[in-house]
Amino acid sequence: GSSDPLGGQDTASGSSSATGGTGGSGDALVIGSQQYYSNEIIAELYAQALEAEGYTVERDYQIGQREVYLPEVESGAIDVMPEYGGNLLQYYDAEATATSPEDIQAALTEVLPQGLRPLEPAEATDQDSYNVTRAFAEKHSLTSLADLKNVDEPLKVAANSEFETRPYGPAGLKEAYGVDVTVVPVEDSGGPLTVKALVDGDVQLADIYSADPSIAAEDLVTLEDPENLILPQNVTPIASEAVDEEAAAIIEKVNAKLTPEALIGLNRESVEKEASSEDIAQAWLAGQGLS
Amino acid sequence: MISYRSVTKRFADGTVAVQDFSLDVPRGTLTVLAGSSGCGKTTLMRMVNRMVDPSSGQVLVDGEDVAGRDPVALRRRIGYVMQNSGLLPHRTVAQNIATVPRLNGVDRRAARRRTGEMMELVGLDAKLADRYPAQLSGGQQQRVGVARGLAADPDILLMDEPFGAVDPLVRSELQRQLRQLHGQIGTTILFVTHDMDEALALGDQIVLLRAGADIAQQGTPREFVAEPANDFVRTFLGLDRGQRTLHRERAADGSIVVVDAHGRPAGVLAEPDGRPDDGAHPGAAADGGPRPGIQDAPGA
Amino acid sequence: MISYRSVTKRFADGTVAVQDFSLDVPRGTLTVLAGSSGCGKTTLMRMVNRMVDPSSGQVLVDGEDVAGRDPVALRRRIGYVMQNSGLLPHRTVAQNIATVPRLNGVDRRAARRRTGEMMELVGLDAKLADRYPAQLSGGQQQRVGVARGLAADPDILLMDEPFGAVDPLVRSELQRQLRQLHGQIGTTILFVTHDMDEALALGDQIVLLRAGADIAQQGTPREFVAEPANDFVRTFLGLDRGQRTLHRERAADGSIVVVDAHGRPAGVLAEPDGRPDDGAHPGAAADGGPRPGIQDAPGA
Amino acid sequence: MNQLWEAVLWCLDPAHWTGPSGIAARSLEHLGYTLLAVVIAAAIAVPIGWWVGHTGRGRGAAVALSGAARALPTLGVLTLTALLLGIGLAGPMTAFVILAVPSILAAAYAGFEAVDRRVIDAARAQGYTGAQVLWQIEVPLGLPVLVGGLRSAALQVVATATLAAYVGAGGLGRYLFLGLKTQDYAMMLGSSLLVVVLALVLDGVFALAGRAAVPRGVTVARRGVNA
Amino acid sequence: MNWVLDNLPLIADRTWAHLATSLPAILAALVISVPLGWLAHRYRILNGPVLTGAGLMYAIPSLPLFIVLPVLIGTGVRDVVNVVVALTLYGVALLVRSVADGLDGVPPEARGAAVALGYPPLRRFLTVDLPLAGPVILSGLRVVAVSTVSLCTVGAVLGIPSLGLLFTDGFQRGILAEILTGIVLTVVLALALDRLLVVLGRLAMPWTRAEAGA
Ligand SMILES: Nc1ncnc2c1ncn2[C@@H]1O[C@H](COP(=O)(O)OP(=O)(O)OP(=O)(O)O)[C@@H](O)[C@H]1O
Ligand SMILES: Nc1ncnc2c1ncn2[C@@H]1O[C@H](COP(=O)(O)OP(=O)(O)OP(=O)(O)O)[C@@H](O)[C@H]1O
Ligand SMILES: [Mg+2]
Ligand SMILES: [Mg+2]
Repeated sequence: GSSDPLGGQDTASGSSSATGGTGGSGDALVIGSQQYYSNEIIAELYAQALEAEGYTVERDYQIGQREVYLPEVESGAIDVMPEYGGNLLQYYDAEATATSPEDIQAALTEVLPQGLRPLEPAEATDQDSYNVTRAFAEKHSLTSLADLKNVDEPLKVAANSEFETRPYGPAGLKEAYGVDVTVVPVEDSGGPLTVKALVDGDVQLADIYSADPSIAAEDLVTLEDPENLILPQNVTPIASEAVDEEAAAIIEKVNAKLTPEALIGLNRESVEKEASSEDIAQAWLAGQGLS
Repeated sequence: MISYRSVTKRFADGTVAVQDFSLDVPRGTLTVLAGSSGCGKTTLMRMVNRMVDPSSGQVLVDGEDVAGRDPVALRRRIGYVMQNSGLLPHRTVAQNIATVPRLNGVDRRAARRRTGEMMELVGLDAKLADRYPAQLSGGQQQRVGVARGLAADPDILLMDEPFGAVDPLVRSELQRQLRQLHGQIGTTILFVTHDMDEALALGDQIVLLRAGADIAQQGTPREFVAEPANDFVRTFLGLDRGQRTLHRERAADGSIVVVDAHGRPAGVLAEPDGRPDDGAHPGAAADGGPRPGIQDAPGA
Repeated sequence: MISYRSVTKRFADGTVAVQDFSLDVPRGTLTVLAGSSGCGKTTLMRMVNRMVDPSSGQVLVDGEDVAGRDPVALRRRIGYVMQNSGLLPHRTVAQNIATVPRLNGVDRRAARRRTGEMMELVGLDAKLADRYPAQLSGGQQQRVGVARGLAADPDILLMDEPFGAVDPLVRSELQRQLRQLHGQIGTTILFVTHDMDEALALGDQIVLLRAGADIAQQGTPREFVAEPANDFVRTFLGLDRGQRTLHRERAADGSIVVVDAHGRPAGVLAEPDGRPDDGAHPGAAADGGPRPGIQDAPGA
Repeated sequence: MNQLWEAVLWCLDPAHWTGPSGIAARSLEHLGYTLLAVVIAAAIAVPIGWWVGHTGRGRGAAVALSGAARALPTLGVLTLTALLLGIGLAGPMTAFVILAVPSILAAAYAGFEAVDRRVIDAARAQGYTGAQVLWQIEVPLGLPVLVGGLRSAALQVVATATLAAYVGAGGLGRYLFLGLKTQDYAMMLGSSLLVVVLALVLDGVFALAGRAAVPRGVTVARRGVNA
Repeated sequence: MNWVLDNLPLIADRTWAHLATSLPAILAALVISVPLGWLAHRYRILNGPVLTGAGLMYAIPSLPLFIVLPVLIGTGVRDVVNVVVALTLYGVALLVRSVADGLDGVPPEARGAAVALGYPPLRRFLTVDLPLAGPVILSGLRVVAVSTVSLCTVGAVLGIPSLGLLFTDGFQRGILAEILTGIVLTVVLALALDRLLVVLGRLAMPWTRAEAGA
């Protein structure tokens, strides 16, 4: 809205290019990414795929928050931005009721501002998920969020502070499953600190993005969500009018190959092998025959 | 010629530093303002170059009221030498001396030449030109201060306890040099001190002040010693404690030692030709002898 | 009794401040170490209370080498007075004076009594007891410094240019008092100054030093004036510039003014009975007159 | 400015003040973190600073140490310690202590260095032992400067203590991050205002302490009272 | 250390961005502090407000400042100008006091001498007062330089490029080497700048060496 202090301003994109670029030619496509390594990898996939087809691409990665980059996308300073369906929809329409990927995609087409369109989403998702340690799951025989109401000890969940206010946060959990939890805010978006808090036993539950390789690495159990409390977050690029049909097709071709397992694999390259997004993208695209 | 006409200075906090003060400082003389701490000496001196403006009364330089003159221009025509030399610590000796000529727009070359002359005049080794003040001894710093005060060839030189902070040996050397210099250049000098010995040694005219710049006595050094006007002057001279009332005593070698009332020796009595006095010619060379510098001083 | 036996002090940076210095300071005397800045006076003085330890040689107090004594205990037996008084700014006058007795474990009551005695001895108004040093004049601060130095009734009092920073008027008053005090208490005093006038006024014995604490002359004040040992001593006394070679001149009022070679008046010549000299009785009261303080000083 | 007004309203809303996560509790937590950090930093820095000031040794090392500590980016230290130590107060407290040490260290030795050497020299000559010089002269006379150092350390920490919430601890930073992440700008700005108010209060307290720390003899000297 | 070797271009980029943000802030802080410090020094009534105000500025948490500033000065959130302005404010907060202290500490004799010699006021300020306050201002500037370089990293939370991005990225990915690299480079940068200032100070104020040696 217009009272949003972060919105409505033109942003000089002077702060661009983490891994090179073509130096701001008029027809270059500007690809942005969130300040999230996994998002940057996806952006890099699009960038390299486009470059392989002869497009000139400028990279503008590691942008803090939706409130910061979406206005830039709206203003045309950024042409392609990898997004996540559910959260993006809620950003534009807090009252949205869609829960399935298809409904979300349809709703997005409606709510996105003039000049922006969502491209075909990938199968890969990266959404909030409630996780417990294997030991804790076995002790209380947990497989689903519904099982939590049988746990007699107080439950603490490590998550970003905004989790407190999200529909799938404590209030939603209470409503859908009748479970009480308190939030321990850890501001690393389900990163290593959150995982560490869970593994160390400081908390019993942790909100971790589903594509995070640490779920597998730490042998965590992701609790199922039979009530569809959590919105699916399929990787959904949004594109400006500068993105022609040919370019869109290139991006969608990448998306078509981006399965949940593929995304986790990419993330693992980044976290475990500490590889740069550039190298990860290059290797993966080559493996998929996309470069 | 400097003239004070009924000058009063009341500071913002109410202190009356100077009350109804009048004085003429004749051109070319060395006039000493003496008096103990806080009696208003510095205040009086600073009225001449408008560092302080009088609350009432006038200060005239060559008959013209300084109140009507631009302070900055006025100050560049008046040399000022202060205690601890007041040298600019971030400028070399040469730069310090050349300050006023440079401010007056004299070019670097000419200023440098003038600096050399000034250093020679005050007896400073030319090698010191590129040192910073902190690299000089106290006496050298004072010399630089004097050189700086004289560099723009001022008509008036104000000296505010210029030798207060140096070694007594160096101090008396500086005093000797100042007398000599004054004889050479003939600038009007107004000199402030709280040391009566210094006042007696230097002044053509001494003005002894009490608090509020009240004149206790004004006259030549000789008049001060011979005819102190009142008890205050006597005390200030040390006469009442017998310090300047002297007695003759014969020393082991036969010479006559002059001692004060405490038995503290003041010197050896000599005949005018410089030989030690054998005590046989009392009253010789009496009545107001020659001015210093004119007589060939024995042993000098 | 303090004895220096071939003492040398070489500082860490290589400066040799004192070279092979030997001296006896007899018990109960006031011995003055004089000499210009940097000649080693302070270094010598600080060897007595082990603030400085000699590089070689010995310093004996009452025949015992101080090197063998605990410095803290030693210092509490030796008074020390320095320029700018060195008072503790956060302690009152009374607390400052009581410092050493309190350190020695004297109880509060007794220390307070001692403080009162000391303040009286040095001529300080008892009302000042609860002031802080910053609330005193420079002269008063120096008196507190002396009182503090004497409070523990030390055998030895070290005074390092104690009057260097005060007004000349106050200074001569403090000098007078010190002589008087010394007559009263008989403590051995080692006094440092670079002012020869002060040395002549105070010392039973004067030791004039050149750089490296090389003794230029050692003797009584009278011996210094009458028989300066060499040119250095003459220069230091101002004799070579005629400052202490005096001439008689008759002033306007008929009295005899004694002037130095520059015509600077040194005082008025008087007969021993204090009347101004009419010039008729040369040589009267010659040969080593009475010690100060014994004779009734005229005007004192 | 509208935003600021809403932030003020947020702060003044009594509903926000109560409860275990109310403003009152969070402010106390925040204050607690700040004081704890300053106390720990003082426990490290004051003895070192006093030792440096008293002996005159190791000054170069102390200067270098505080320079390096000042250069350490708090965010970096925080993320590093968090990864090593996990959630809770240990990580942020390490960062805050590192933040507070330089000011306190510098003030501790500068306070001693500001003491007139002649006073100390005179005291030694009277027979003060090293310890007596330290406790009876250097410590009381150096105290005002030290309090000044504690004051600026506390101000720096109180502002930075918001970062404790980044790794799961409490304090006013909770509101800051929650407001930031949920676009509740009234909450975010409001909590910042509260931090500034807390800083003002601390500043005032330290100013008073600083005044009380000046020995009377020095106060009268400053006022220029004369006999 | 593999991470470092594999990411040298990235590190160079971040370092460069870091300098490009902090250097202008340090410079701006100096330029702004001199007149403000002069005001605080010259007018006693302004002394309290200016210095207390500056002190309190330092108590504003940096993160909200980075976010609020764009609203106040009308720039985009990701505009480097925001961070430069915010860092400048913090720099001024520290430096104003140094400037005021430095000017207060100019020996009155030197100032009096300059007046007596007939210096016009502005020239006196520029060629006497300011250079003599130089050593104190320099020591303040060194603190400002070091803490600005250190503080600059906070902008990373908003995605403004600096070495701080190595912290946020390393934190998310759990790469200790990346965080350590960021810390070490920040410290090295800060201390190098500090050294540079010392050397520049020595060149600009040759008399300070003379005083130290005397
Ligand atoms: N700017 C001022 N404001 C208020 N009072 C002042 C000011 N300057 C001087 N005074 C006071 O005026 C009186 C005379 O001061 P002045 O400096 O002229 O004395 P002085 O004779 O030069 O003393 P000294 O020998 O100590 O230099 C003193 O009482 C002093 O405190
Ligand atoms: N701690 C020290 N380290 C190195 N040199 C020193 C030290 N103390 C004194 N000196 C040097 O030793 C010499 C004698 O110093 P001392 O202080 O004894 O002289 P002084 O006669 O007391 O001089 P002043 O009259 O200036 O007080 C000087 O050259 C001085 O610089
Ligand atoms: Mg004066
Ligand atoms: Mg000495």
